[in-house]
Parts: sequence; structure tokens; C-alpha cells
Amino acid sequence: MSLALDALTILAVSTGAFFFLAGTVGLLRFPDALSRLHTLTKADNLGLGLIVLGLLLQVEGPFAALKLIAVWLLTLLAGATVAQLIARTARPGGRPV
Amino acid sequence: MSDAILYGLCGAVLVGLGLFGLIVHPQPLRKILAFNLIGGGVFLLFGVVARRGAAAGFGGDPVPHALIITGIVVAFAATALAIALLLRLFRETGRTTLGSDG
Amino acid sequence: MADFLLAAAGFVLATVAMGLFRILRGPGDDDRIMAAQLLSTGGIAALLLLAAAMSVPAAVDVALILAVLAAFITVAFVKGAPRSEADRA
Amino acid sequence: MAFDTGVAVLVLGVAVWTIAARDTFAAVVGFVAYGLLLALVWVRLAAPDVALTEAAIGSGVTGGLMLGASTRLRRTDTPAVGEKPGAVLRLAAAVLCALVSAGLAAIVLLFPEPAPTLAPPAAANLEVTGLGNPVTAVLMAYRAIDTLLETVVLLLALVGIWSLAPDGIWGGFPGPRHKADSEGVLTFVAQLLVPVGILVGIYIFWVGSVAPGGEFQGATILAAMWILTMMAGQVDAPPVSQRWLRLLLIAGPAVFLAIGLAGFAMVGAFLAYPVDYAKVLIVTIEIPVTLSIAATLALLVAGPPERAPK
Repeated sequence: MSLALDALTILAVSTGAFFFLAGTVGLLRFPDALSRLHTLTKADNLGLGLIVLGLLLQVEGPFAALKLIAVWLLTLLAGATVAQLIARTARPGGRPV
Repeated sequence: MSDAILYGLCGAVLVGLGLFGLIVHPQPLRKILAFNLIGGGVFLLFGVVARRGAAAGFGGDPVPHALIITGIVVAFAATALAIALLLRLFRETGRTTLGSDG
Repeated sequence: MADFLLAAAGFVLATVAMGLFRILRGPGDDDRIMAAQLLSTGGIAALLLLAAAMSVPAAVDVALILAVLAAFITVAFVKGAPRSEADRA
Repeated sequence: MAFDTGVAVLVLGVAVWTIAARDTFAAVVGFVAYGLLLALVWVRLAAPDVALTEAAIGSGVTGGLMLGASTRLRRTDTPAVGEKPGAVLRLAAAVLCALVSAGLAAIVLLFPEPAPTLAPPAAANLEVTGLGNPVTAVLMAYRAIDTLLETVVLLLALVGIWSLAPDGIWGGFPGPRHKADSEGVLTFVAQLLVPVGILVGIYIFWVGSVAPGGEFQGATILAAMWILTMMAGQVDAPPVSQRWLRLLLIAGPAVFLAIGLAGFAMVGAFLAYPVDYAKVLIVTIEIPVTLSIAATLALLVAGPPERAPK
């Protein structure tokens, strides 16, 4: 049982780490702010989400699990705020960046 | 070389880097930033002292840890005061640099 | 397991660092804000992984603080940025 | 080891960026990243209490303060060409700084063996304080006088900042008035984040007696949440001449000092706690101290009064 859980953790964490890589590659390769924003939100939401999912399988107790989920939700909030505010200023016709 | 020594060397370089920025940057805000960089390096050096003092089941000596926490808070207070002074200088003179002609 | 989690933390930090220096160069402030955002998410992920790898539950609290303050700093960025004058009015 | 080498290189890279960046705003972003990475380093150095402080104050609130200052100064950013030191001076500074670094590195490599430590006596007396976290025990019991003086230093810095107000707006409202934007993202974030943030702040403070955490870290989060509601325009900063505000600011140090003086009567020494009541007294001190520090930190960030009192 614990072996299966470990395998699932490794799978989820690896996939999460892969999304961070994808996010970085996107940041490096996409030409304009809006498409860079697109890749950034992927890395945030999916990368961290999958890592949290993987770690949830290892935690002891509901309170520790709650904290992990809270960290993820707060990061989503910060990411969404950045995305909103940057999109507002980076849209065509907005102030040039 | 242990991890603690590695971070100690890192702290030593950080102090040098910060000191360089403090001397060569003409803008006060950059000097304040450099000063905080030095602070980080000094705290790191002290943290290495704490790490080497690990004993009695603790991962590090708690006394330097408490002093570093005090130090971080006091450094923040000094930074806030320095920035308030700088902004007031800017309001009075419209300048963001410290020139020799006042 | 601990070794794997530590390696994953290192991998995430390394990827994030690659992107960090590219976008810190700008050209726009938006890029720099995104750089900080990417690093904070990566740092939080690394802290969570370290907490499990090193059995330091307090590292999750550090990540929690960073997550709360990441949103706070974002607002500070935007409030301060000169171009937000128009948005603010 | 590979992990730590990577983190150390990353810290140094971000530090070089902070010093070398041409644009001040870019340098400040580098500094925020620097604080974040240092928090990681503190976890690696088995100092989670310091990691919490660094994340909260070193990166978070200091970063916010610097960002605000850099953007306010930038609006009329005068190029500082001509005031830059010449090549010779820069070279001399580089040599001097390299020597300082080399000297410090030599000290690090020549640390005495075995390393001196106060951990065993700290552990031996931990039970008497009723606390589970040795760092909190140092801050609140063994070296309580440092912490008492620190709260006073914070107040002195605030008095210094307030005294920068021009004559006409003495005792007025600190900082600019931020307009509320009822449809906006900022309002949404503030409404969502502030209650969660306050909860996290109280948790970090409360857990400090048994695990890493404590009043400074918790207070910083509370302060950040107050600043956030100000920035979102939901509340205005209070005029600094308000009586309730001043009472709030001195409540912590006052209670701390009173219990410290009571130590003379109860045990015969300043800041000594009677064994049976140690934990109760420490918590009695910590609650007002946390509130006072939170208010002080928030007002330190808000800056000197800029608008006349009504």
C-alpha cells in the first residue's frame, strides 16, 4: 500500500516538475507578454497543484493536509491577481510595455 | 566541506558584494538595497555559527537564531527610516541622488 | 523517497532560475513581475518538497507565509507602478 | 550537497543582479527574490524560525516597502550619470570588498573546533519556561531584555519617521489616500486574502510557543494585511495623533516592562518569571506585544504623515 502511494507521489511530483519546466520554456520562447502570461499560469496552477497532490499522499493528519491545500489556493490567488493586472496593462491598445 | 561552511562562504561573498554596491552606487535607494544585502550576508555568517553549534537534539544553537530574528526586525526598522528620509529629501529637493553640491 | 523529493526540489528551482535571469532583463516591468511570480511559485514548491524530504514540517509554514505575502507584494507592485495611475482613477 | 551548491550559486547570482541592474525597479525585484532564496537557505541550515522571519520581513514587507519607494522615486527619475564614481575608485572599491570577503571566508574556514554552543543549557532550562520552542524561550525568557529593547527600537524608528512630517501636516494621515475600486481586482484580492491572512498570522503567532513561529512573524503578517486593506482603499490610515493608535503602539512594551518590573517583587530580579506562572506570564506579554509590533510595522511602511489632520 505504502509502495503504491510512494509510486503515485513520484508520478505526481514528476509531472508537476515537468510543468514547471514547460512554463519556463514558454517564458523563454514566446514573443509577447500575453502568451508568456499564458504559460506562467500553467506552471503555477498545474505544476504546484500536482506537487501538492503528490505530497498530500505522504502527509500525516488532516491539519497538515489542510495547510498544503491552503498554500496552493493562496498561490492560485496571487497568480490570478498577477495575470489579471498584467493582462490589463499588456493588452493591445493598452500602455505599451 | 560541510553545507554549513558552504553557506558561510556564500555569506562572506554576499557581504563583499553588498559593500561594493554601497560604495559605488550614487542613488541612495540602491545604497539601502546594498545595505540590506550586506545584512543578509552577516545573518548568514551568524547562522553558520548557530548551525555548527547543533547540540542537545536541536538542529542549531537557539541563541544565535533568536539574535538573528531580532537583527532582521531591527534592520527592517532602519530601512523604513532610511526610506522615509530619502522620500522627504526627494520632496524637498526633487533629487534622488546625493550630489556634492547639495 | 527523501532523495527523490530533494532532487525534485532542486529540479524545480533550477528550471525556475533559468527563466528568472532571462526575464529579469525585461524589457518591461510586467516581465519582471512575472519573473518574481514564477520564482515565488517555484520557491514555494521547493519549500513544500523540502518539508517532506527533510521532515521539517515548519517549512510548510514558511511556504504559507510566502504564499500570503506573494499576493500582498503583487498588490504593492501594481499600486506603485506609474502606469496604474489610469487604472486607479 | 549538490542541492546546496545550486542554492548558494542562485543566491549569489540574484545578489549580483541586485547590485548590477541598471534599473532600480529591476534591482528591487532581484532583492525580493534574494529574500525568498535566503528563506530556503535558513530551512537548509535547520533554522525554521529564522526562515519564517526572513520570508515575512526580509522578503515580504521590506520588498513591499522598497517597491513603493522605487516607483515613487521613478516618476522623475533623474539620470545619475556624472555622479557615478570613476573607474579608479570602482576598482579600488572592488579590491577592498574582495579583501573583506576573503577575510570573512578565512574566518569561516578557521572556525574553532569544537564549535561553542549554548544549546545544552537552553535545552536544560526549557521545561522551566513551559515553552516547547527553544528560540521563543530565548526571546521571551533567557534574553527577554533584548526583545523588550527591540520593541522600543521599533517605536523609536516610528517616532523618527513621524517627525519627518512637514509642519502643516503634523500629526496627520500617513501616506497617500488610496481610492477604493469597488469593481476592481484589488478590492477582490483584499476581501479574499485579508481574513485568510489574519488567520495565518494568528496561527503562526500561536504555534510559536511549541514549534517554529512566534510574535514577530505573526505580527508581520497581520501588519501586511492591514497595509493591504489600506492599499486597496478599503480603510484609510489613521491620523498619527489618534489616542487609541498611540495606546495600541505602546501597549506591548508597557505590559512587557510592567511584568519585567513585577519580577523584582515576585522573584527578585528584572524580567524574572516565577516558575509556576512562567508560561502564563509569557503569553500575557506576547499578545499585546504582537498587536503593538503589527501596528508599528504597518505604520513604518505607511511612512510619515502626508495629509493634514481633519
